[in-house]
Amino acid sequence: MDIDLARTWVQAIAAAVDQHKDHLTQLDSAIGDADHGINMQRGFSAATAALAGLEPDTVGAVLVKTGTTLISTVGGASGPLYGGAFRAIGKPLDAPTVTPGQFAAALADGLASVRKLGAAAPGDKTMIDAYAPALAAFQQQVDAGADLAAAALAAADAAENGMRATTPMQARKGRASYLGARSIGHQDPGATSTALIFRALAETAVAR
Amino acid sequence: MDIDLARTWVQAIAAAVDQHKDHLTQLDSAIGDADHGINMQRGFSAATAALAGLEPDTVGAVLVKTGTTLISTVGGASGPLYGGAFRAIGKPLDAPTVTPGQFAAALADGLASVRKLGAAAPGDKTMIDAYAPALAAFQQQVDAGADLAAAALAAADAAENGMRATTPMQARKGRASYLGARSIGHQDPGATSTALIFRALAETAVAR
Amino acid sequence: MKKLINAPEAVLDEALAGIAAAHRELTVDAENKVITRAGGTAAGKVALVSGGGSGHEPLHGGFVGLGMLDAACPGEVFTSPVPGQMLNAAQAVDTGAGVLFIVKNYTGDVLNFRMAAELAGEEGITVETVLVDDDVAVQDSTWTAGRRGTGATVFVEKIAGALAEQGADLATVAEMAKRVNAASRSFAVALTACTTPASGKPGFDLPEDEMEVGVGIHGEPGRRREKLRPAGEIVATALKAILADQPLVARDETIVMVNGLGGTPLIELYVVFNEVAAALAGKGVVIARSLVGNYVTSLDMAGVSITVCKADADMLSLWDAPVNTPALRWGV
Amino acid sequence: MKKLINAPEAVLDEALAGIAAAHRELTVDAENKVITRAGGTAAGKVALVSGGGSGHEPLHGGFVGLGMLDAACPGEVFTSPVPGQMLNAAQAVDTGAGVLFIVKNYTGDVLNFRMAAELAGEEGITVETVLVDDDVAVQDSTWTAGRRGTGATVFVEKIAGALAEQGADLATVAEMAKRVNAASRSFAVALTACTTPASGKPGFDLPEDEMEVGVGIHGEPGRRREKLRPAGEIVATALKAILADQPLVARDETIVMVNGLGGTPLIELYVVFNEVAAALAGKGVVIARSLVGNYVTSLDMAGVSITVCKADADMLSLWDAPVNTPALRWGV
Ligand SMILES: Nc1ncnc2c1ncn2[C@@H]1O[C@H](COP(=O)(O)OP(=O)(O)O)[C@@H](O)[C@H]1O
Ligand SMILES: Nc1ncnc2c1ncn2[C@@H]1O[C@H](COP(=O)(O)OP(=O)(O)O)[C@@H](O)[C@H]1O
Ligand SMILES: [Mg+2]
Ligand SMILES: [Mg+2]
Ligand SMILES: [Mg+2]
Ligand SMILES: [Mg+2]
Repeated sequence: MDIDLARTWVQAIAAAVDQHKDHLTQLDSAIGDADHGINMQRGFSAATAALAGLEPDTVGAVLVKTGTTLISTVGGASGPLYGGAFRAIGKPLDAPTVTPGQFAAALADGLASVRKLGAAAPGDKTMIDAYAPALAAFQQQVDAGADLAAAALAAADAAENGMRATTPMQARKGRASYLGARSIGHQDPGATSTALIFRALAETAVAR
Repeated sequence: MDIDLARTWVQAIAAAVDQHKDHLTQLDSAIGDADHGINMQRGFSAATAALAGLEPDTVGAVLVKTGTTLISTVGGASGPLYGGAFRAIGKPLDAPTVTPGQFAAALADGLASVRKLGAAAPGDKTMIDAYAPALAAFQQQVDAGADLAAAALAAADAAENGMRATTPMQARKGRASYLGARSIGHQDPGATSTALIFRALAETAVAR
Repeated sequence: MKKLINAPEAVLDEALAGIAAAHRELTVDAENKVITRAGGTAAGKVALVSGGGSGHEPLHGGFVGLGMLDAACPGEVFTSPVPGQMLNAAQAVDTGAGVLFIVKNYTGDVLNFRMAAELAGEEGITVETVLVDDDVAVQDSTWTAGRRGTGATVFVEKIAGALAEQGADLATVAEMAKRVNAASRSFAVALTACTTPASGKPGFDLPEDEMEVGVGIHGEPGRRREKLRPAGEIVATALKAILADQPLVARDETIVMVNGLGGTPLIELYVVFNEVAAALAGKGVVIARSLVGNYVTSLDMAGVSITVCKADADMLSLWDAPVNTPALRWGV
Repeated sequence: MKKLINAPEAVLDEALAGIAAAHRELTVDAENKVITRAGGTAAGKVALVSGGGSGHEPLHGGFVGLGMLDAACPGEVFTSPVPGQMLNAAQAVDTGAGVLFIVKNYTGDVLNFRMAAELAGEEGITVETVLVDDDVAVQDSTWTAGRRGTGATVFVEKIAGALAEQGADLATVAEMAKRVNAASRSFAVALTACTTPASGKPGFDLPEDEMEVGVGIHGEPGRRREKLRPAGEIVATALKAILADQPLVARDETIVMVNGLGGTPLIELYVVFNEVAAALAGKGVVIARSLVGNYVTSLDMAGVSITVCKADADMLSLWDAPVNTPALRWGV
């Protein structure tokens, strides 16, 4: 992972969010307040704009800037959660290039940030249910000696599986929890955007 | 026309209004404010209730009481117009029995009351467009020597023709006038209730 | 039909009971359906009475109180109250100084209030009547019953009410009420029809991309149907009609009301007000005072009415005078 | 979607411009999206800051003014504002006496206000936070994010705001805010879904004869769907849930709000209030103060929320203290 790849990743997330905005909103409409698509779009378009004006020295600088921008533009639950995650991912990556192993550790810091802030656990029907399996798959590939692209592909697949697995869950955190048993049968919007983020990483890395 | 027939007439109007309430409301919904059915029902059910407690000495007493009750219960445009009309019809009929000729003159007083109060003319798409031809037909029959039943039958037919003739008219008075040319193509609710009133008269007289 | 009611025929009585329970500063005569100030009308004060069909809340009951109305008589939904009710209201509040009837120009209201004025006269009550007819969507011609009375009612009641509170006599109060009406113009559009409890069905069907332009406040269709347009264009249409009838030039002072018809979120009313403010500012016209909110509604209709009053110094100072009613309150 | 707007993405900015144009007693920082009192906060006064997603108007901007909030930060529609915005608000109104953040209990609001409190602390501003969580439709269990904050926000802002105006210190104001929240319970039903400008579609489909029971204020479905019932039965359901959680006995004094969700005519709210008043009177519970109207809305949603606060003498006297905001005004 290097500075340019990090930037391209964020741009790819922004493009994916643009494309899937209505889907995210529709999912959030079923068990939330119908704003997840526009929240993500507002945040990531602001992030790419912020990055355009930045001459970063490190991978971390790109990702911290992304996180800070998300925090200051998204609002809602996803703003602090994703913003905090990107800041946590970026913080240890203070070099122009980082290894897949370093990146895996950073991704783990990101998940820790989400869990700390949101106090949610796997199975609560949140973004964590996509993030946690994605991280595990990424780590496993890296441990097995895979490169970034291979690890990211495995992570994206795992995130999408995790995302789909949220459908039968009953939400315990966030807005969907207010629906009680009626949250069952709907895919979580945040888990869906997390899957987009890992898919964007995989596509960016593979294209390289 | 005698006291009992007058009372039966008012009861027959109340029954007709009950039956056609939704139709009147629907007509008023298209070019007005969707209350003509309930207005008429409120008024005539109050009138029959008021008559139930009355021991009238004259035909006029029945009809004046009906008019007064309409004025004090209907509201809207139709309340004062019909109320004033029934009071005007009743006023000259201060006998227990009146001739068809006396009744025709009284009906003319009723129309005059409507015209004076509402300042509408034939062709303005109001109750007058049913009332005026009904009165003319009634008068003509009476002039030709017909009895009440025959005159009332002719009046009811004429009222219904007049009612139907309001459809192509553009309203110039009342609420429908606000629609301008868009009032064209709809039958006037007040002309429709006037036709019910004359039909009730005919049926009451024929049943006798 | 979806309504938070028990039965269509009980709505008015129960709403009146709710008003009585919610507002101790008001007295509700449930039998006669008359709302008055709990404290009564001050000795010697000219009394203001208004009324009309229900379904326009807070109009009229919400404007009873210090500095505005002395009594309101609500009719059935969209139906003028009856003369006896108006007479009751006049009798309840007349102090001998006379009563001003504030009547929106609809055939039903006009006829019933005219009868009530006659009855009141027979009872020795001096009555003056002001007809409110501010809606420029309807031309005043032999082809109509004249312009409808809509939003300007609030302006007339507020300003004439303040003058009455200051001790002006009936003729003076009535004249001011007429001046306010003459200086006011309104125009409204609807995005949806409304549903009366008794009919249970929307008054008209409106496709998802269309609006009714030039509607009144009784759920009737408007003057024409058009494609839904952005707020800025809707405001331009409304102001064009208003200004064609009442030209305004730079430095003219106005009172402006952007009024929701019942089903429009307040955030949209602010968007509309922003457009009105920008458009009038572009002509140098001053919005000296304003109201944004639901004041003269049409049940659950989504839509907006815009009322502009070209206000002189007297009107502005009377506007600022204390008012203490459920729906309008300041300076007290 | 039918809305009186220009473009979905422009709604918030334009509504803020409209608020600025309509209310000279407020100052709107358009860039930072912060609404404050035009006169600023009095020296030494504890400042109250609230905020949350837009679409709930008049909440929160309509409650900025003497005796209530010092600043409001509106987020995008149904989206919490961002920490920077809250920090801006705190900086704009802190007099050194500290700032109370009044936060409705939603994950987004909680997280963003928590970050803002940290940022404010770094800037040397003392911040206390009160979480409003009054909605008894949601149980506070490990299965939820806790109860939602809804109508009680108005009670907390009014009563704590009055105390701050009297010169109480931050700890005292915060404690009173928490007491008011602890004494308040709400329950809401929806007859229709609402439509956000950005999504353009109703949040859910509801058959003509059904209602959503136990909804919040963000257009989400409720706890369950039921056949539409008469107002009296709906009120019984709501009060049962409220009283199960906060028992009330004869002679208890309460402040009651019957709040429209945006698309409900005021006449229906009075019908509902009448039922609430009758039901509480049946238990001997006293409605000492009340509000009936649109205070905490959910865009164009038709429906009602009922909030009951078991009020002590302090709360009642603070309730009566002067308040001068666009949406709540008395005693001034
Ligand atoms: N406590 C939490 N921990 C982790 N993720 C959460 C939490 N609460 C909510 N989320 C995620 O946030 C998503 C909703 O984001 P968004 O719609 O942007 O915010 P909001 O719920 O404030 O409208 C949910 O689908 C869920 O995945
Ligand atoms: N000026 C008038 N003269 C005669 N009839 C009128 C006049 N204005 C209205 N009407 C009649 O009244 C009818 C409407 O009555 P109704 O719906 O009960 O009253 P409102 O129009 O006040 O709601 C119209 O259909 C019309 O026939
Ligand atoms: Mg959401
Ligand atoms: Mg009608
Ligand atoms: Mg009517
Ligand atoms: Mg949200």
